[in-house]
Parts: sequence; C-alpha cells; structure tokens
Amino acid sequence: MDNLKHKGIFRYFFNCLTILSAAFFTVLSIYCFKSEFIVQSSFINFSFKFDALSLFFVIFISSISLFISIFSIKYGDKYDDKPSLFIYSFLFIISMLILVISNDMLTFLIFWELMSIFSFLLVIYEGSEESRKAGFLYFLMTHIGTILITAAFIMLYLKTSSFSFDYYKGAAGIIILAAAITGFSIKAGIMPFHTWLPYAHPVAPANISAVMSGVMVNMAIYGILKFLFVFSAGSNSFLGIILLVIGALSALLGIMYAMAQKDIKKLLAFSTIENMGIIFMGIGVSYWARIENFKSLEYLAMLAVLLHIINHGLSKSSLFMGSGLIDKYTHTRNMEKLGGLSKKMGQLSVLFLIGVMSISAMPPLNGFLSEWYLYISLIGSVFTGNLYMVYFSIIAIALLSLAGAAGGAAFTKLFGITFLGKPRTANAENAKKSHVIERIGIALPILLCIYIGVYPYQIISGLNSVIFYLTGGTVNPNPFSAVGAVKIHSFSLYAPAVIAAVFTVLLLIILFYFKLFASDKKRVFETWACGLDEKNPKAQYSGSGFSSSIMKVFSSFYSSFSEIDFEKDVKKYFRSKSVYTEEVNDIVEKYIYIPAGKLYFKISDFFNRAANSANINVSLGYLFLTLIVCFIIYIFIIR
Amino acid sequence: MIMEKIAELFIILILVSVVLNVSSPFIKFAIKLYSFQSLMLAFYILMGAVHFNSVNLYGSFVITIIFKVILIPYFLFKTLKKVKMDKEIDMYIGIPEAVVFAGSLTLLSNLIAQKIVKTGITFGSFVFTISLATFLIGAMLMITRKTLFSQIIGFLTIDNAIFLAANSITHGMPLLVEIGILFDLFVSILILSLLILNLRRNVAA
Amino acid sequence: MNFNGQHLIIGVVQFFIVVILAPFFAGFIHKLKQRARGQKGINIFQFYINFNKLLKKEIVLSKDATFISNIAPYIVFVTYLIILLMLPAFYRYSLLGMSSDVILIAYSLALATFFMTLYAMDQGSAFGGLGAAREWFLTVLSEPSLIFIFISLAIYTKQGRITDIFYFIQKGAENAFLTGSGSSAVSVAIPFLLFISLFIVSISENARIPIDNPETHLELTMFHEANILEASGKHLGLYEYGSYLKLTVFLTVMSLILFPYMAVNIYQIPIAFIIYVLKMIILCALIAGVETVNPKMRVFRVPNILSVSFILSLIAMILSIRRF
Amino acid sequence: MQHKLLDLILILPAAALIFSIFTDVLWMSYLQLAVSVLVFLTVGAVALSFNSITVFLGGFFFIDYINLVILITVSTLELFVAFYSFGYVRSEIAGGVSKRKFKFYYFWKNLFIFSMMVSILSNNLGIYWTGLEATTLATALLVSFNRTKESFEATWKYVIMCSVGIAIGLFAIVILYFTTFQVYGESMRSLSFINIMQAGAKLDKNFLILSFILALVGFGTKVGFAPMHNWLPDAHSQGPSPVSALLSGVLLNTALLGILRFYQINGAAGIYYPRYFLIGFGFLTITVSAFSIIKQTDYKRLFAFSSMENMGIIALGFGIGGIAVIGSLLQIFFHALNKGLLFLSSGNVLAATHERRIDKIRNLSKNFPITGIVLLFGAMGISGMPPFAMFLGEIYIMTGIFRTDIWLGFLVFILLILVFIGLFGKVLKMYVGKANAGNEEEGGELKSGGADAAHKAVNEAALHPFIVYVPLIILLFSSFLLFYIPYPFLHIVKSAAAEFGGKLIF
Repeated sequence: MDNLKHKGIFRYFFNCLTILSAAFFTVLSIYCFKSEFIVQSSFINFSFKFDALSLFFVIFISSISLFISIFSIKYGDKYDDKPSLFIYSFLFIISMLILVISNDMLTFLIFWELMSIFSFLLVIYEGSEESRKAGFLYFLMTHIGTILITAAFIMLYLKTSSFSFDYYKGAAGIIILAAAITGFSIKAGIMPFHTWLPYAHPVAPANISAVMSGVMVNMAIYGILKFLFVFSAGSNSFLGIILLVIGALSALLGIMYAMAQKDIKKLLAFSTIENMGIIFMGIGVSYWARIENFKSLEYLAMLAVLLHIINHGLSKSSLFMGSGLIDKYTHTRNMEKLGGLSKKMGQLSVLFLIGVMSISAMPPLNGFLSEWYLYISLIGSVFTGNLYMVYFSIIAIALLSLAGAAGGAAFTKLFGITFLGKPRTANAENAKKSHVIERIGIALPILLCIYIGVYPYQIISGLNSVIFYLTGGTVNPNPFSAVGAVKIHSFSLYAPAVIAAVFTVLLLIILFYFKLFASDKKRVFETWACGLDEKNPKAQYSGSGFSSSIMKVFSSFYSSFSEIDFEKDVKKYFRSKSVYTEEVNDIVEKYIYIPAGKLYFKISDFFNRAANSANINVSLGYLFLTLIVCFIIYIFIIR
Repeated sequence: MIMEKIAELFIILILVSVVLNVSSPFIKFAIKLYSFQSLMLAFYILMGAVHFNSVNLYGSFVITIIFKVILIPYFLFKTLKKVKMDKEIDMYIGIPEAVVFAGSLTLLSNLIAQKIVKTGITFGSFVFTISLATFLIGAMLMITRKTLFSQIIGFLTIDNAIFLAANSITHGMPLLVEIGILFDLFVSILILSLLILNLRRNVAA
Repeated sequence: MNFNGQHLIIGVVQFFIVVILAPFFAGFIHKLKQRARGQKGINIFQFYINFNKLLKKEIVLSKDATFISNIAPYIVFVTYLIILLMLPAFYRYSLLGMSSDVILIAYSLALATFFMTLYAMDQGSAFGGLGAAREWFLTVLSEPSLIFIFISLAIYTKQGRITDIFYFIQKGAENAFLTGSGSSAVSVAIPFLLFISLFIVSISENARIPIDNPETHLELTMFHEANILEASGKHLGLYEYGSYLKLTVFLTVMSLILFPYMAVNIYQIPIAFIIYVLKMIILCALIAGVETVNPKMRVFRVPNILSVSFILSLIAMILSIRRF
Repeated sequence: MQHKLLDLILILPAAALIFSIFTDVLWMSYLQLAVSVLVFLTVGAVALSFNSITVFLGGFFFIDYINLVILITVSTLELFVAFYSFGYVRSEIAGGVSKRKFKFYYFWKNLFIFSMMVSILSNNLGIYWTGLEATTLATALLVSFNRTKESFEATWKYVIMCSVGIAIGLFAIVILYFTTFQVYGESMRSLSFINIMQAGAKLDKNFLILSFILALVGFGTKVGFAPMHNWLPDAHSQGPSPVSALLSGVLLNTALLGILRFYQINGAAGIYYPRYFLIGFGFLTITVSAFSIIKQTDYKRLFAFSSMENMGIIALGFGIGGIAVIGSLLQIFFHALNKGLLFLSSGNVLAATHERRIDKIRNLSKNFPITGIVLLFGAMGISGMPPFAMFLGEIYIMTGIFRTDIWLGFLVFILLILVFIGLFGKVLKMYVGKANAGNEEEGGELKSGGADAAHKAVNEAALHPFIVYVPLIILLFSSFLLFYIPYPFLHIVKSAAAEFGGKLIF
C-alpha cells in the first residue's frame, strides 16, 4: 500500500463489486421470484426465499447502493489510506441483501447482526473519540435490539418447533410481537430508542451515512412488516394504535430536534428519525385496520408505508451524499460556518434543493405523495368511527401536520444557511467544485424522486404485488378513475402528473409573459444593510437564530439551555464582546438514558465493593457463608 | 466395642484441640495443636484398624503419622523461623465470640448429621458431627484471622476433618486415594510456605 | 366526475375572473382601513397600477443572489395560481377540481412559503434571514391549524376534494333549509367554528394586523415584508400579486365555508358571481375592521392566538366525528 | 486399537512433562508443539471412532461423551496455546526474560495439562480430586510467574481458596462414599463413577443431596461461581497470557465436570433438587459479573469476569436441562476458543506495552492492526453475537430458559446486555480513540504509541515474530465455526446431552 498508484484499487474494485452484486441480486431475485433454495451446512440450513416483500427490498437496497457506489467511486478517494472502508461497506450492503431474502430465523439473525457489525465498524472507522462513543452507543443499542429479536424468534421457535419462516405464519402472539417490534424499533431509531442514531449517522463517512440512513434503518421496517403482517397471530389491534402514537411522537420530536442542529449530518440524522416515525404511523394504521378488518384502509396505509420507504431512502441518501460533498470540499459540516455554497457548487445546490424539497414533502415531489397517502389513511381511520382509533388518529394528524410544517422550517434552514447568502467563513469561501461522478451519484436518486413524485402510477402498480403479499389486496393507482373497489381511495384524489404538468405549463407561460411584457433590465449590486458594513457576512441570520424562535415556543421539548455572557466591566450599551452559549438536550436522553446509566454505575459500585473484595478473609467468608446457607437450605427446605 | 469407645475419646480430643485453637492467639501453639490433633486422628484410625483388622487402615495410620504429625508441622515451623513471625495473631472478632460461634457451628453440624447419618455406618458415634464441626470451625479460623499462617492452620484443620470423616467408615477410603490426597496436601503446604516467604520478602523489599 | 367542455370553459373563466379580482380585494381592504382611520384613502384600483409600474422597473439583484432569486418569485406566483385553479369560487367545478385535495392545497401553501423564505435568505442580508425565520415561525404554528381546518371540512362532509366539500355543504344547506330533509347531516356550528379558526389563520398567513403589519418596513414588526425586502422590479410585482392571490384564496375559502353558493349550471352563474363578490366584500370589511380595531401584538404572543385557532378546528373535527 | 489411543492421551502429556525437565527451552517449544498436535490428532481419532463409554488403564479412567467434549476442548485450545507459546517464548526471551524461567514455564504447564487430562478422564472420583488439586498446585507457580507482589498475592488467594474449595469437594466425595460404600463395600468400585451411576436409586438420597451441595460449593469455587469467585479475576489476570487462556478456557470446565458428575449421580438416583442449585448459582454468577465488569480497569481482569459470566451461563444451561444442555456443551467448547483468542491477543498487547490498564491502551486499530481487530472480534464473539459461534450455544441455552420461564429469559438477557456494556465498551476503548482526549503531548510519541508516554512508541510488527498471529487468526476463524460445525462434533455434543439426560429436540 505504499505505492500511491495502487491506492485507489480497493476503491474501484469494491465499488464496482458492489454495483455488480447489486445488479446480480436484482436479477437473481427477479429471476428466482417465488422460488426458494437452501444452502446446507452440517448444522444450519441457510434457506432463502424470494417473495414479493424481499423482491421489493432487494430492488430498493440494490438501487440505492448502486447510486451510492457510483458516488463513492470518486468520493471515496479521501479514504484511500485506509481501504477497509470499501471492504466493510461492500460486506455491509451484501449482508443487507442477503438479510431480506433469508427464510429462517438463524440466517436472518446472522445476517442481521453481520449488518450491524459492519455498520458498526464503519461508524468507528474514523477512530476518533467521538466516533468511539457514537459507535459504542450504536452497537450497544443494536445489540439490545438483536437480543430482543432473538428472544422473539426463540419464542416463535418454541411455539412452532421450526426454524423456517414458512411455519411462523400466524404464530406470533402479543409478547412476541412486542419483543420483536421493540427490537426493530431500536434499529429504526424510533423515539424512546433513537439516542444512538444522531450520534452514529454523522460520524460515519458520508457514503456510509447514506447507506445507513437511507437503507439500513429500513431493514427494521422489513422485520416489522414481516412480524406484523406475516407472523402475527392477529389478536390485538391496540398494538397498531401504539405504533401510530409512537410513530407520531417520533416524527414530531425528530424534526423538532433536527431543527435545532448545527451539524448538517446531524440534522439529516434527526430527520431520519422523523421519517421512520412517519413510516411507523403508516404501519400502525395498516395493522390496526388489518385486525379490525377495514380492508381498503389497510391496503392504503400499506401503500403509504412502502412509498415512504422508497421516498425517504432516495432523498435521504442523496442528501447525505450531498452533505458528504460539502464536508469534503469545505472541510466542515457546521452550517454556521458555511453559506453561499450555491455560487461555488451550483449543480450540487440544485440537486440538494430538490432533495430537500422531496424530504420536506413539497408537492409535487415524491415526499408529498407518501405523506398524502398517509393523511388519507389517517382520515380513513377517522371515518371508521372506532372509539379509540378516531381520537388517536386525530392526534396523529395534528402531530404529523406540525411535523410537516417543522420539516419545512428545518430544511429551509438547512438549504438556506448552507447554500444561500454570503460565505460565513473561509471554509465556505474556498469551497471547490465537486467531481462529476459524485454529482451523478446524487443526481440519479434525485431524478427518481422527481419521477416517482410526478408519475407514480407505475411504481404503485409495482408495489401492489408487495401490498398483495402483505395484506391480500391492492390499491388502484389510476389517477382519473374513481374506483369503487377501494372506498377510501375514491375519497380524494391527487393527480401529481396533472398538477405537475399544469404547474410547468403555467410556469412557462408566466416566464414567457414576463420576459416579453415586463422590463428585463437587471442591475447587480451589494445587498443593502442599512448602510452599515455591507460586506460583513456575520450580519446574516445564523442557523441557530433561524430556529430559535420556533424553539422558544416549543421549549418544553428541548430542555435547552442558553445564556449570554457579557464582558463585565464595559459600558452598558456598547459592549465589545458577548458570548452566546446554547445547548440543546434530547429530553429522552436527559431524563431516561443518562439516569439509567448513572443507576447502573451506582449499583456496580455497590457490587464491586461488596462482592469483589481484595481481602482474602472476606472472600473465604463468602465461601463459607455460601456453604452454610446451602446447609440451611438443605436442612430446612429439602425434604 | 472397647476400641470404639476409646476412639470416641480421640474424636472428642480432636474437637477440643480445634476449640483450643480458636481460643489461642499464638501461631506456634496452633501448629503444635495441629500436630496433636493429627496424632489424635492417627490414633482414631489405629483404633479402627485394630477393630476391623484392616490393612488399609493401618496404612492410613502410618501415612497420617508421617505426613500430618511430622512432616507438615516440621515445614511449618521451619517457615515460621525463616519469616520470624512469632507474635499474637490479629483477629477480626474477639476470642469469646469466636468460641461461641464455634459452639453454634457444632450445633449446625449436629442438625445435618442427624438428618443423614443412620447409626452403624460410622466407627464410633457422632463422628460425623465432630468431623463437620471441625470442618466448619477450621473454616472459621481461616476467616477470622488475619495472618497467612492461620489460614494454613485452618486449611489443615479442614483437611483433618475430612480425613476423619473418610476414615470413619469401616475400612476407610481406598489407600491409593488417600496417598494421593495427602501428597497433594503436602505439596500445597510447600507451595504455601514458599509463597509466604516470597510475600514476606516482597513486603520487606 | 364528468369532465366536459362546459366545465372547462367556465373553469377557465372563473379562474381568470378571480385572478383579476384579487388586487381589487386587497385594495378594497386598504381603502377601508384608511377611511376608518379618517384618511382619504387610495384608489381601490391602486394595486393594479402599482403592479403595472413594477413590471416596467428594472431589477436590482444582490451580488450574492443565486438562481433561487431568479426562479423563486415565479414559483411562488405559480403556486398560488395553481391553488386558485383548484378552488371553486362561484361555479361548482373548477379547472383542477378533480385533484383539488385539501392536503395538497395546504402543502402547496407551504411550498410557496418555502421558496419565498429561500429567496429571502438568498441575498445574505440580515433582514432576509430574519424574515425567513419569522415566516417559518408563523407557518409552523399556523400550518397545522390550516391542515386541521381542511381535514375537519373533509371529515365533516366525507369528501376529500375541495370542490366536493363546498358542494356538499351547499347541498346540505339547501336540503335542510329549503326542503327540510336531511337536516341532521347539516350543522351550523361546525362551519362557523371552522370559519373563525380559518379567519385567525388567514390573518396570520396574510400578514395582517394584529400579527403583522403589511404597511411598515420597520424591522421589529416585519414578517412578510422582510422576506421580499430585496425584491424589486417584476420580482416584487410577482410577490405583491402573489400576496393578493393568497389573500383571495383564503377569502374565497372562508366565503365558501360560511355561505356556499355555487352555480351548478350556466344560468346560475350571474347570481352566484354577484353573491360571491358580495361575500368577499363583506369579508374584506371584516378584515379591515379587525385590522383597524387591534394593535399589533408581540411576536411571542402570536402562538396564543394561533393555538386558539388550532383548538377551535380540533373541536370542529371532534364534533364532526360525533356525527358518525 | 482404541484403548491404545486412549492410553496415548495420557501418555503423551506425561512424556512432554518428562521431556520438559531435560530439554532446552527453544527445543521444548518445538517438542511441545509436536506433542500437542499429536494429542489433538489422538483425541480427534478417538472422537471420530467413539461410540460408547470405554474404560481403560485398569478401570481408573474412562471416556464418555461428556468428558470427550471437554477433552476435545482442552486439546484444541492447547494446540493453539502451544502454537502461540512458540512465538511468545521467543519474543519474551528476546525481551529479556531468562530462559530458565521458561523452562519452569514449560514444566509447570505440562504438569498442569497432564493433571487436567487425568482429572477429565478419571473414572475414580478420588483420582479426579487428586488431579484437580494438582492443577491448582501446578498453575499456582504459573500464576506467580511474574514474581511481583500482586502476582504473589493473587497466587496466595488462588491456592488458599481453591484448596479450601477442593477440600470441600473432597468432603463431598467422602459423603458420597458413605452411601456407595453400602452398595459396593470397600473397593475402588465405591468411588468409580460408572459403578455409582449403575447403583443409581439404591443410594441414600440424603447423602447424595448433601454431597452434591458440597461438591457444588467446593468445586464451584474452582469454577468461579459467584460468591466464591474472588480469586478468579486476580489469578487469571496475573499469569502469562497463554496460561491465562488455559486457565479461563479449560480449567474452569474441568472443575465444572466434577459438579456435573455429582449432578449426574443425583439424576441417576432420581433427585431433581440440584437443578435449582445450578440455576441459582448460574444466575448469581452472571449477575455479579454483570455488575462488576464495568468497574474493571485491567483488561485481563475484564476477560476473567467474562469467563465467570460464561461459566454462569453454562451452569444455568445445565441446570435448565433439556435443549439447554446442548447449548452448554457447545458453549464450553466455543467459550474456550473465544477466551483463548481474547487472552492470546491481549497477550500481544501486554508483551509489547507492558501495560495492563485499559485506560493506558488506546488506538490499537492503528498501532496493532491485526491484534486489535482480532481482539475486537473476540469481544464481539464473547458477547454471543450471531455470526460468532458463541451465539449458537447461547441460543440453545436461551431457548431452554425461555421454555422454562419467559421472564427469567428476559432477565438473563438484560444481564447479558450489562456484561456487553462492560466488556465491549472497554475493549472498544482500547481499539479506537485517544489516550486522554485533549492531551497536549499529542504531537510527540504519544500520538503513535498505545502505551503511556513513558514507553517508547511501539507497534506490533517490531516486537513479535509473525508466527504469533497465525494461531490468532486461525482462532478467529474458528470462532466463526457456527457456519460449519463438523458433523462428528455435533453428534458428540448431542449424544453428550442425551447422556446427560437432555431431550433432543433439534
């Protein structure tokens, strides 16, 4: 590896390998659709099955990892010193691909954990103290998740005496579902278990964050869908309501915390929590409708879930890639140090803008589509008139709408502060232009975003087979036929193609009109700043200033802390220097995780003092005390 | 029958010696007591041997005399001389309390023994009680005393208790096993002495 | 849904009429306010003249402006046009009526806000960022109310399209008051609650006193104006016209909630149109009255009044559920 | 033929023991390697051709499925340790440790192996006891190998506690003898395990239970069960790393075998109380280890606590019975390999930096890339993660526990998570990160060094012959064995579980 010429070889090789294997898996899963095969070992039979759900996820994973691999062919050159990145990321993606086609619990668990291990190794890749903390928290949480999933599988095994998923249909009772869903929620970063996510996703290299945020968290959704819609014994609809409420809380708090961030990747990571919450809401509605036998509602909510998985995956991975480029070419991810990047990275900023619009659900892009389906299914569940569901879905609508608006604010902040205005520091001033391959990697998912947003009918009819597999029904995607078969669906109509077409036509007309009939004179001038120092970029609104007023209103979510330190002995009105410190705490972390950790340390202290005495007399004392206790048990209890 | 009654005397003497050990804070005296206790044990085994006319038990008697009465106390004295540690032993609890404890441990042993031992199994009545009591009191010696030597003495007392139990059945344990056990015991005492020496040296240095 | 030529033509005509009327309503409010204050007041067609003037002026762009500055005014304007295309005003159908989903309308308003605030941040001025932050501050608070109002309407009428919603209300009212049948399906309370709620939201969304003052350029009070402070020439014209359109959108929806009368055939159009204009003028007067009577309030007291709007729409929604 | 092979299992270590007295250290390392390969092959041959309980060497020794599993474990780990010692001894001698010391090392290690083999294979409980006590004595001097104050204290504690414990075990044997004596009279048969098992229900139950309790507490001390565990972290952390690997990996299992024998005898007599004792001790052990491990500052102590936890799990599995027994047997084998991996790789770090404190070791990923990653994977493996073999044993055990009681299962899982926090968090601290964040001296030697500033910058390539890594890497791969467990081994494990009385469900 001393030879610089050969340094890139790992990068090229493994990225191409990823692309090839993504293609291979896609072809394989289409070709082998509905077939299964078994790899035998002396002990475990690795069995694989290609059903509609796994086909969907294989295509999803492989397409997004394809884009990311294209992106990292060039982007990865800053990691050539330590090529383990490319090996791990290849294995990471492969293990996810195998995960979704596995058909027995051991295979599932093995690849589930392989996925976690490789992603963990990628999180700690940078080797800094920060990445260690993040990596440990991540690995701990995901380990807890795996253990819960394992417990769920063990209980399923005890119920069915089989490893194979084929026998698990309709076997999972409420405890099993609760264990599994809790386990998977940890991976998905749902609210009480989300603490790891905002630490782990930002510290990984950007292409890995893109995979983790865009793809890996969705593996948890895969597991939940499998458990709730395939394995569930279908007993308790209240579980659906719980998922709905938890999802809604995640969505709201996730985006609220996102708004408070300064680090671009951290903001995106919190937004992942929000989107997972939205997916959970859909799952909750769908599951509830399944148990309560509201068929069309079930299909519709499922469509919302699947669409949102795709949409979030596409836009989030492209945004993470974009943030990687910002990091790479400006050497900072702190948006307070950026600004005006649009001038330096024009094409990237257009791509980023579309990604931002997509993720904050702006019509007519894809993000809005899935959120629209979710709204419709929430309204549908209000129509069911069920005593509990009505009120919970109203709450969910309220939280979702608040989250939607807050999402707009958060991403306006992200885009506006980063790309617009004047460069705030030299980092932004000296930004370089990104490489074309990198931009292609971002452009492809963005194009897909636009495509799905504007013309979703094909993808919905494709998703219908997945919906059919999970729920036994389909949703009609036809924009102009008010179909009677699905009651909820005919309730309202959103025809994105028409809207987009009219939008474009009107835009062109207006542009043309104003070009012709309005003055076209232009003058470029310095921005007016009340005649004061016009060139000072510090006069601009800062990112934290942007979000502070919203944060002040919702201060109960943040448990934030801010103070202004003035230098003391200066004049009252003309202070030379003041320091503003602001600290935003995650309430879940502050009130649950940190106290729990402290409690653990306290108990450990006690144990360590009591049980691990260095004194040999005490140790011997324990020995004989045990003996005497055993004797007493022997005398008085055993007969 | 007369042998059994005499043997009971020796058994009682074993218990007495261990209680005396509890009540005394001197190491040299403790080693001497241990030697005496082993002698009583040997005599008990001899009584059994005479009573049953068992070659096995005669063998046991001989090796007990050799190892426990002579060799081990000898090495202990030698080590003691080398480390020059001839003072009163520090204890965690006072002697009167310790003696009361010893009494209650005897009570506990009696409870256990009553539960399992039917008459006629052992040579001499209440052997099992005494053996268990000696065992537990030996353990107490190890726990309550701060010096390393007392731990060795306690350990050896425990060993004697087990030996007593092992030889209380008609013909005792198989001789081969007993030799193995005693050899192990001997080696462990050697190693412990070595360790005491090393530890003293380390502390001094 | 029948999609025939008649609807198409009337839809286009309706659209153009409403678009053209928009500055008139804004001017009317302005005039009323000035008269109430005892001033002479502007020409009620003054805003048309202003718009025309702005089109002829040159654009002054900031050095730091990017492509956003060039496209945002158009996108904002077109977004409002699209919303107007979906809305019925005095005819039962609208041009984009089949896709006039309530959520789409609410989110389209957010899209316009999004681009306007990006425009504000584009030039790197201190006011732009301030305006953007304040605009989003308001939107985060009012958007949920707006969505809630729309969804309450949808739940109340069991219709998802805004054309159908208003037609349903109209139909129900007709049935209840004219023929006396099906009165149980009609409620007066729910639309009224929603009207009040929407009124509050529209005051905040349209930058009116007591939440914002559209007439000043004082940095402490600016919401909407701070966003377009850097705009000039036709860009400013587009923004101004866009804000009239937005006002019209809200006024139209309010008018339809309170008193839906839409022509179902071509013969009813004249009377429907007259009623529409009358309703709008009354609403304008109402807004002007509110603006005249109230002082501008502190920024951090805005959530209080917006939460009232939110709760009113929530009550309306719960009441509409009870009818199932 | 098989008899000859079986004899060879004992003869070969004995021969190595005798050789080690005369042979030069460097030669001995070759010889040791050869012997352990031979032992491994012999055990392999025995395992492949094994079909029923066989008695050999005059009835004093026997082999059945259960001790075959432990025998395989011992011979496998010893193979790796011999392989590792080969490089270890050379690098230590190069580092200035005298050859004479390593002669002792080989002598005591061989004595240890030999007596362990005797213990494992013995049919006679008395011989088992003698062998077990001999292992304590043989390892005592290995534990004090470094001749520091700490190591002497650790050894003292080790010898005293284990001797007392084993003495209690002897009491158990004596009490067992009280009742078997009534069946077989005064003969070796009264202590012969096979014969006692045959006597079964004829034995007195009160004696049997008491003997089990004594054996559990006595041998349990040597296994490292919870309230009697205090010697274990000290002793395991003090010796040379290969010895620590053996102590943690196999010696604990040898002691556990004694408890299992008593358990089996109780089972044969139809007594079921012992299982609650095993479950209780297992659970207590896991608990104590879970709450102690976070406070450890010495990485070898850390691994010692992890051994304790695993012995707890194994005991729990045996106590639960049924399917969990398979898990426990698998756990015995894989834990030995995995713990060997951890101790041997941490041995590399220790040899290079002479530093046992966790907070002094940082950034192994950079300075010790191979050792570091092996250590990290080892820590993952020991936590029972799916692609690692330990997962297999754990999932069997957990299945058994979940069948018995779901909430006990969750409780054990919580404890396992706590252990994970302690163990993995600390290993990760060693693997990445910087010593004392914000240190000003970063520009100097500290930047490249894993150790504190007093030491020179070290990295692994400078200190070790490459051969040190070969066993580590093989071990690492073997801890992935989950994907392919040789069928004969699986068969042996399952038969052992059947022999133990577990129902076979898989």
